Amino acid sequence: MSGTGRIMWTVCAALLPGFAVLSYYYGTGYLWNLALTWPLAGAFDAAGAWARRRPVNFQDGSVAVTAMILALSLPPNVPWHVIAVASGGAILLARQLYGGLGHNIFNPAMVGYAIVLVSYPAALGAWPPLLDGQTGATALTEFRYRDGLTAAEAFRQNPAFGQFGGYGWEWANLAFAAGGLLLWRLRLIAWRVVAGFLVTLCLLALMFNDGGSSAGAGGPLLHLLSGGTLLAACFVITDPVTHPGARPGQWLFGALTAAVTFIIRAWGGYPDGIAFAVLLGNAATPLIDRIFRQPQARARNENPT
Amino acid sequence: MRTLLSLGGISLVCALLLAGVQALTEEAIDRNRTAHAWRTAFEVTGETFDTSNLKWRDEQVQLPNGTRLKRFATPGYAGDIHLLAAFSQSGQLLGVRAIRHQETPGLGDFIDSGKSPWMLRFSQSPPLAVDAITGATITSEAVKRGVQRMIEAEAE
Amino acid sequence: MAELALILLGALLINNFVLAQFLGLCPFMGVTKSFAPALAMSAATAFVLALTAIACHLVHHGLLVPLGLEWLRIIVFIVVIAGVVQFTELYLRAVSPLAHQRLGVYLPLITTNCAVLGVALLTVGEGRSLPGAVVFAVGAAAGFGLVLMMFSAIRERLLGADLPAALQGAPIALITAGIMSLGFLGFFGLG
Amino acid sequence: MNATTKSTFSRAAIERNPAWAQLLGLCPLLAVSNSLVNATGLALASGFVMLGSALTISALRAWIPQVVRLPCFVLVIATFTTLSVMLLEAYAFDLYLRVALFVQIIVSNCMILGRVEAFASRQPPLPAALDALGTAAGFALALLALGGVREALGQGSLFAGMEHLFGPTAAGWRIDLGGGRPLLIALLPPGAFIIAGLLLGLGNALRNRWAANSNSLKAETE
Repeated sequence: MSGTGRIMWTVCAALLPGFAVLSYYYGTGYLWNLALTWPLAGAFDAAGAWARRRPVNFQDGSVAVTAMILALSLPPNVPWHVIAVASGGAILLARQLYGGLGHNIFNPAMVGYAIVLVSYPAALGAWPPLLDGQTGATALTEFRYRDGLTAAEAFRQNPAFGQFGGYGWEWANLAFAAGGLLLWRLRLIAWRVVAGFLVTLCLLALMFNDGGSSAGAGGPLLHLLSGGTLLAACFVITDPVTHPGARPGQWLFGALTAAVTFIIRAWGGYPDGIAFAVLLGNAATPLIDRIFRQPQARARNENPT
Repeated sequence: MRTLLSLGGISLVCALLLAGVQALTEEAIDRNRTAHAWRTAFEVTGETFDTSNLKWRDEQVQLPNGTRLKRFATPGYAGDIHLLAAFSQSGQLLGVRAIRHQETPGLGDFIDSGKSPWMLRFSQSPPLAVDAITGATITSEAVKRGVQRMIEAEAE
Repeated sequence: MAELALILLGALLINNFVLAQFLGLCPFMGVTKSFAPALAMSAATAFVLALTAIACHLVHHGLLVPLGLEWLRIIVFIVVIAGVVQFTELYLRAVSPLAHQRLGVYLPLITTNCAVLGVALLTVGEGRSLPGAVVFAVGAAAGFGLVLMMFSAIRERLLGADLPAALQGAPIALITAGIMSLGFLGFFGLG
Repeated sequence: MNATTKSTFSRAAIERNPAWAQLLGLCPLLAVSNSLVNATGLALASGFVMLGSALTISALRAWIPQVVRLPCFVLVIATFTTLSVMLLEAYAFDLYLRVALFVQIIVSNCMILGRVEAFASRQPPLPAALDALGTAAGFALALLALGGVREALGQGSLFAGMEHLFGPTAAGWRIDLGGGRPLLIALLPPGAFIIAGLLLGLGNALRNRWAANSNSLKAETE
């Protein structure tokens, strides 16, 4: 098995704890997502490679990573046409059109996710309730619109918030963090990207935390442990082709992505801005590389670390 | 000299052309602009009326036939949703429309009366009894609460 | 102050001129094949944008409105823009021949850059104050430059990619611009 | 129609298609192509400005001094742009509201200035008019292709809202494509860029294949 293949399948394995936790809370919904994204993404990839007259390569595992991240980003049990559009956008548009593995400018999973997020906002906002009597919305959405309650009151009144970042979501995010730690121990991800992202997100949440008033944007723990924060931090922005190569560039990239995420979460029109933030960070990466004099050859490197 | 003359000549031709068409279309354009500014008001009251003597004061305006128009902003999911409501002389709510908003594209569309009949329900039932739109609970609740507050303010 | 900050952010990010409002696409596609011209074009456009926004604002409120000639705005603004471009060129030549050499080719192109006319028309149409107009123009120019530089760096990188033959050049550039624009869509509803 | 007039028209409309072959006028093309009615409105307005300016400049070409020709061209184009703005605002106000900014910036559409400078200022009115019509038709073709795809994908319909342009009888022109799951992104800015890029790529692929076929045919016959 090639170097890339070993890395990618390790990444898939590192996603499993998070997958298990989310399935514990939501039942088979995520399994359904995965059962559709995986074959669809594989089929799209094969079709794209065939049309470009390039060899089809399933062993390298990169399509599997994209399919898994996509399945975990979408709400559980999402309708099949949403999954089809998301997989098509991810694999055909963001991956095959750009020349396949290693040449993509944008993270494929996030391109697919952002396309369905703006195309089918209702389906993407429909989360099944975790607890009896709760509406189906994520903690970030609930918190954003708590109608005049202070942060402390909102947490006391609504058990969906859990302890810090959303009932169930706290554990899912911690499980993703565990997977990220594993990848870090194996030296498969650039830790500066993750650190830049998490530190900036915390700092911004602290700076704009007004003690939890009714208009505040929420404290660091809420932002770290809710929504897709740690999934994105450990598995999405660490995609080595789409983040800068030089060390200062990696810090800057992480900080930039976190800043956009926080701006959209605190003041924007979408509940979680991570997908958009990642796309903007990816778009800035070649410029950041230019500024920090990273050699152009990196994109063609076989071993993505 | 010749350069200046021809430049002047061309300018003159253009100016004459423009002035002519301007004179021809001025009236129609004026009429369209006024009608546009009052379009929502005409829609919500179901009639067109002479707008030349009307002035908004404290976000309210009284029409010649006694109907009162009220503007009100309610915090939606993304920024304020600006509403326009019409009340009859006896304080009865005649109808509500959204003037402008920044709700998520696709998700918040239903508050535009041109795209969905949802806003029309407020003239038939009490605002808090109107069903929320699935998937866009926040926007619907914001509008419902906004209408409720306008009715409460009207009752005082 | 907060209002001005909002205008700046709005022009820079939320309604980014190139990616959300579709203005200035000719230079966006035309001069971004490599980084250096993109940088030069950004600088030249930013300078002209700020000057024309002020000039058009003054002409509109000082001349056209009192005379009741608002319907002549398109002609008057395009003349003002051509004048500002000409003035910039003369000034640059006198003050810094080096800068003139670098930016000279791009200056005439700015006259037909619809972003410049767009800024003037939008400022006047939304009835901004003079400080508001200046801040709006600065935000638009910064947003234009930022996007131009990001885009040219991406296009340089795409040269090394194994692209399908039919997509090389303009098609993949448009698709890339689309995905960037998708990212900017996240700012929708801010403020 | 004789051969030269036909070739003047078709060369301007197809071979030198302003939008596809030369990437001119992209701003209004992408901005106003979210539905067929908007696309038609802008195509008509651009065609009006293109034709009016070309005819005027061609008729006045003997009196336009070489040194000030560009300011003169811009003046004429700006005049016709203002005229089209006035006419739209007076007689198609709903459409005007949706495309206002982009009708006003027709004046800085380099497609028009370019054709006027390269062709109309050197030719008598008849060929100038044909070239202008061809250019306008080519631009309209691009606008309608993009507008049709975006409306079909994003709204699941074709020809919706034509009554804003052609009066109440046109309300019945609407075709519903069904499906019921419109892809909203096609109507938003990212969709405009991506679909334009894909259509352009498709055009390139077809042209490449056609060129390859005719080459191999030639090789076989030789």
